[in-house]
Amino acid sequence: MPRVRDIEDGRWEREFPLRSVIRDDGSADPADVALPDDQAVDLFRWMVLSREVDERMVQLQRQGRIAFYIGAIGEEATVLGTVAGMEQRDWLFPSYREHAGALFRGMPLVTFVCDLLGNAGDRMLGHQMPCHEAWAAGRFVSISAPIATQVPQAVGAAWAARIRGDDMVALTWFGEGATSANDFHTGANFAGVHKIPVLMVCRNNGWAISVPRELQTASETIAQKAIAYGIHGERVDGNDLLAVHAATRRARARASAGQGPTLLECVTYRVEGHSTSDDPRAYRGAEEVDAWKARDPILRLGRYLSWKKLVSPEEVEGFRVEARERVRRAVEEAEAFAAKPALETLFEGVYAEPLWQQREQLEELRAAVAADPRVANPR
Amino acid sequence: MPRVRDIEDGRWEREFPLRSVIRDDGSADPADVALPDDQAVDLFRWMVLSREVDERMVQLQRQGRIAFYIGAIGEEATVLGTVAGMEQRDWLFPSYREHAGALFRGMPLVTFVCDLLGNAGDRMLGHQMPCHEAWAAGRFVSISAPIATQVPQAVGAAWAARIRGDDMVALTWFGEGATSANDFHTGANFAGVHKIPVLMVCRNNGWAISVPRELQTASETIAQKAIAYGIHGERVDGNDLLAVHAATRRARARASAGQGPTLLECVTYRVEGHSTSDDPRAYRGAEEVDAWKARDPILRLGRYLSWKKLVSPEEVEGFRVEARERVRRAVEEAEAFAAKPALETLFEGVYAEPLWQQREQLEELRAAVAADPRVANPR
Amino acid sequence: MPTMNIIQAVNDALRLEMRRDRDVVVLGEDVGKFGGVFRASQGLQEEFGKDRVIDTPLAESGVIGTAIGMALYGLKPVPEIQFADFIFPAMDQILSEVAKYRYRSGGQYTCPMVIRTPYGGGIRGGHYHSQSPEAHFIHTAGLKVVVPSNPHDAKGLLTSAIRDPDPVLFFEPKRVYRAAKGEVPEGEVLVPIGKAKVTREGRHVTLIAWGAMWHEADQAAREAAALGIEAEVLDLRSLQPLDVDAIVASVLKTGRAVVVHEAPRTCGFGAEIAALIQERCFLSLEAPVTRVTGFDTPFPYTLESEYLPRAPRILKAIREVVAF
Amino acid sequence: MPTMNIIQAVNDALRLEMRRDRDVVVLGEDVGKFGGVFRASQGLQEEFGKDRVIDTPLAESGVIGTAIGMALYGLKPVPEIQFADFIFPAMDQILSEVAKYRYRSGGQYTCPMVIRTPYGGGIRGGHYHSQSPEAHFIHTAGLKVVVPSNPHDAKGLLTSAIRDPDPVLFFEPKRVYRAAKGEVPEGEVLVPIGKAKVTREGRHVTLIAWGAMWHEADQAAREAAALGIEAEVLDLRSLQPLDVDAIVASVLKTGRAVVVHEAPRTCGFGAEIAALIQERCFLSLEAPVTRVTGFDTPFPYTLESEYLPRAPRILKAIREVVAF
Ligand SMILES: Cc1ncc(C[n+]2csc(CCOP(=O)(O)OP(=O)(O)O)c2C)c(N)n1
Ligand SMILES: Cc1ncc(C[n+]2csc(CCOP(=O)(O)OP(=O)(O)O)c2C)c(N)n1
Ligand SMILES: [Mg+2]
Ligand SMILES: [Mg+2]
Repeated sequence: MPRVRDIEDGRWEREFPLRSVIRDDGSADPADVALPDDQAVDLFRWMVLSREVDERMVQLQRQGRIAFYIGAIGEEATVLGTVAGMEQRDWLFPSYREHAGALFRGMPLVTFVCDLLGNAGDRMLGHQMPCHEAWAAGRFVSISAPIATQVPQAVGAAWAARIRGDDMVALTWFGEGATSANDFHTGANFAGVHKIPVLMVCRNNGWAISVPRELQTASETIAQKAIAYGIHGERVDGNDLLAVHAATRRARARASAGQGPTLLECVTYRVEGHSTSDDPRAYRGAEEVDAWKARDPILRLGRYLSWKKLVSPEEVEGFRVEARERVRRAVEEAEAFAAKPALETLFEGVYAEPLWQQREQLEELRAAVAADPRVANPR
Repeated sequence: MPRVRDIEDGRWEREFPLRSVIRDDGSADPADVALPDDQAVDLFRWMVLSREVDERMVQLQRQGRIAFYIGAIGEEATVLGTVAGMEQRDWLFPSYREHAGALFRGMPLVTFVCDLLGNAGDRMLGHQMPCHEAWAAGRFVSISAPIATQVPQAVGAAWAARIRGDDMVALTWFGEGATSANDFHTGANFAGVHKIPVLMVCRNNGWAISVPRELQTASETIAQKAIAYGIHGERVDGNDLLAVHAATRRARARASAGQGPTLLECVTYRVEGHSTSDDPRAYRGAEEVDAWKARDPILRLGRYLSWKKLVSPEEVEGFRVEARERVRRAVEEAEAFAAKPALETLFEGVYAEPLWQQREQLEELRAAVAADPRVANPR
Repeated sequence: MPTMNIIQAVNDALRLEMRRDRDVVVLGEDVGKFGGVFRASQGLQEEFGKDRVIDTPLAESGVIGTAIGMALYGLKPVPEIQFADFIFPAMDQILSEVAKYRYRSGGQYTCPMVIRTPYGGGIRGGHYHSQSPEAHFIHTAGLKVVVPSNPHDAKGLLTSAIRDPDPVLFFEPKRVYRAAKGEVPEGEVLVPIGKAKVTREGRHVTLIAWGAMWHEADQAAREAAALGIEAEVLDLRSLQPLDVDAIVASVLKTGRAVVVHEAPRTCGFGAEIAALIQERCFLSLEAPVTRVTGFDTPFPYTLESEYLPRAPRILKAIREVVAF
Repeated sequence: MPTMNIIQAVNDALRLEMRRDRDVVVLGEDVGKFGGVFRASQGLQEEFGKDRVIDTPLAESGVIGTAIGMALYGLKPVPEIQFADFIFPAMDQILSEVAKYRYRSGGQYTCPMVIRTPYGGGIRGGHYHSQSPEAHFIHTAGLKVVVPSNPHDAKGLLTSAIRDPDPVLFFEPKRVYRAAKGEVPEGEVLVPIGKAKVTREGRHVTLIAWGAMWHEADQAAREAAALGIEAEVLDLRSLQPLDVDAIVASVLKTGRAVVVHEAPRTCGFGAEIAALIQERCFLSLEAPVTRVTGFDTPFPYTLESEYLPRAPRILKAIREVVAF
């Protein structure tokens, strides 16, 4: 795994060792394995689905059927290992790659695709760009673009739960780039002072668009940033689902027991471009990417499952086919909705009830559309 | 010295030991002493002056002759030890208690008092509230009220100097409360990534208005926050001028040699209220204050000077009398200026040249004053 | 009926709402043990405990950021920003998050809260303790903006704001925090958000003001009366939603309007009001809508009397508008 | 003369100014090796090195905060904010610091810089990649605000901005980043800040626009011409300082004005322009100044064509104003 330039001879890497469970050959020390076999298989299927979704959506974007996509290829173990390690009642504060978390929490795939299309079936009423979904029924909080804003929000939600006496631990995901942002700092600091039951998961995927991790921070690990806030920090192999899941369980238990927040660094890699708008060849070489592709988290868990004889290669292929079919059907169903939500949705949800401006402006817009249909058509 | 609640059995206090030089009885290990005797005496006189200024200005405020004052009583060793440890060409980015730094860098005392009065002699043209001075001739940068904004600015100035090839190390002061602010975080992080020659001095004086240090951050020391940024951190007894000065010299040398920034925590205490607007009895007890008064930095250096037989009690008294007289004269001279700067100064310095708005509005104001003199008089 | 000043009225409203609704929590810098630097939350931590009256670390973005999470979860946070001038570190959380949660989630999430903050000049605070940043928030769809001018409205509007389903910026006029005294009923007081108040009737010109400047407008109106000019005075109270009907009704009657605010003129809320009036009362206007405002400079220190749009400048504008 | 699009023109201006003045440095997220997500700084790091074209960590407050320090020391920083929507984390550094340094230090310190940022909608970016936050900065004394609509002005205004003694917010219309092409002289091009351009003469109504919306106004003017309405079109180019004389001269001639902008209507810059026009052209106005703007909602995703004040809506307003 590429190392960052050390500032103190790897001291902090030793203090925050990179924990993993699955060895390269797929074997694991049974003492390290806490995840029941059926769950391991289940999460493998989720990872396969996540990958299928991401790949297909990028295709749709290339075909001009959706405008934008940002996914988690290569980071599936980090996303699914963490979400699966939490309780259903726990709230999730995503950044923008954790769509698998929304699906895991019950967002229908077709609803997700409608969001990407921003069409009449979009739960977000076409208000947000693709990949900024919310799914309240699954306590998957609304995705925002401004980096790291969700971190203090997760702290606040967990705080509220504690005030109410609820055993709820909030989880928030963010990238290593986000640790440079203001809100990572305040979130972690507030959580530390008040021992808030929150799990701060850093997907350290090596890059923030074109900015490599060593231009993001001089700290040798992300986990050591916990020291600044008097909170617990840990570093885990983010491509090892068993390791991520175990670390999440530990952190959740700590939080729930009143021992405060954890900063969990999951070391992983953004295998693709930042998003469909990006071309990573402009700033990084193929060797690095290839090295990481060999460490693919799905292959990794797959090797474990076959080492444990839990799935056969045919079954794996079956999962893939099944996932592909689910995605195909979801796209088909989603594309059957009208391309646009109704005109009045433009003004819905600004306030609980529209103010006079919104009402007047809707009338103004209706009149404009009536006068000239080009108002509703992009050039 | 009151300890904060430890989170890991004092581990970080041991990693970042509180360095001091002057023992309680005034003695010091000669091996620890780097400051020449004449400079020690000189800095003692500066500390006495600083104290006299602060005490007198608080009096003036109570008498209604100035509207507001915020000083550094009890924190003189931190302010003067650091500024004296820098080179004259180094830039200073103050918070709002380091007036002694401005004076040390050559701001005339009368100019300082004019600033407090906001009168016709005010170098800031009456634009800023008291204690927000700037003194460019001494590279003492303009004081701002919003907390911690100066931190990334100091980093930027030091960066600029390095780009130009100048051996300039920027120093910035801030309180421990400021370490919670966004700009502390970004400043330290940028400095770390780019190894900027900057010295970040935290005056950890235990309180941020009414908020005690343990409600500010759960980190056991402030110095350990350096770990989050991969930079050097150090902790020093902020009431021990020799210790502060030595730490500053070390940090400056590191920075100047390209070894990057230092976060220097000076452990001290805000003996008085936050400012003349504050009444600390509402939130803290007298015992704590008394304990710290016994650790007064001026007494401390005084004991050292007398242990070393550098000054007699009479000389100390002489310094005080002399300082008092300087302050008295400065106030007298300052109060001789007209109470208000000219009307047009209201519009000066918004832009390099006034835009049409400022010109029109000045005319509008002149007309209004002409029409009704009450325009220029508060009720 | 007890007599209160604005701080007492705010304190009273907070206390009553906290008693009424366990979900109401107060957070901010120095608000707990100390009771706030202006003492608006005095005694609340004693009564409601540290869980509900929270001293936070020094970071406005954290105050608002955590308040959002609390609100999402179902609490009703009332964060305090110590001075309105210090709201800018929280700007991203307010403009990008608080204002947009309901919209961007298609109504699935919402984070109603009341951001209380003292604003305005006249206390010798210089430009970091005197600003009036309301225009930034009025320009941001999704936020409501409320400014009381007196203790009764402070209590009634704050109570309404706490019960409002939308996020509210609640600007408190610190210049008259203690000076504006008045009778305030004990127990529940509700003043609806979105309704201006005609505090003085007149037929020659409409004065539009809010907060501390309402007092100046009122003073100017009294002085104008002595000159035979009958000014109608509107205390807007709520800037967003704006009571445009009240403004239009008055201007249709008087044909003239003077808007007063402390913030710099350019792109201040006075511009919006002027734009609205000329859009809606065009044929009834007898003179341009005139703005008496802070100047286009940072808020000064020494010359703040000159800077503030006080009664003498308002009176001058009234006379010019009437003579137009 | 070479033909360029706006990105190329910006790149050209940066390159020439960096060659001319060693103190000019560029910093921001992704601006270095990658050359910026819109590629406006492409090739600059190769030519000028990592010391002068700096990839920063992900923190806008740090980008602006360190740029301030550089400017204080004497460099001329040109920080980039990747999208104008992400300027809010830097709001405190911009409004409290950049805007006030000269004033608060009595002219001892100043931090001129050019904050470049792509703004505006029409690229399917939703509300975090489409906003037009200019009003916040126009409302803040101490800042200049410039918005080019075409490659020539982009080069000429950016060059002027870099040489300006005051801090400048330089908003680039990303919707026409590549679509707006035109001839741009090689070598130095200077367009003065503070001067609007009459891009089309007319006598029935004045259209006031800037940036991407200038193209819509121009289109509407062409369509109006076909209906016999002669619209005069002003490309403001500089919003602060505003060329109020050019606006007044045109409106005194036409008696009618339509202002177009993408930002939400309430408290947008259109309000200020309307207020100024009615203050200065009161007796010449034949109809209310009319605003065709974004609506008072967050910027939407799917219905952005409906939201944006494009030519058809402008044309409708022109017809209504002329028929008033
Ligand atoms: C405040 C803000 N600034 C800039 C951006 C543009 N931006 C989007 S993602 C990104 C990089 C994020 O990197 P990281 O946090 O490591 O997350 P990753 O994309 O690698 O998952 C940037 C700069 C933004 N969304 N918000
Ligand atoms: C952004 C911001 N928020 C709040 C304040 C109000 N305020 C002024 S000083 C202060 C406490 C600062 O404490 P600390 O950083 O420890 O410095 P000290 O006063 O102890 O030297 C606060 C909250 C401010 N000036 N700026
Ligand atoms: Mg990353
Ligand atoms: Mg302190």
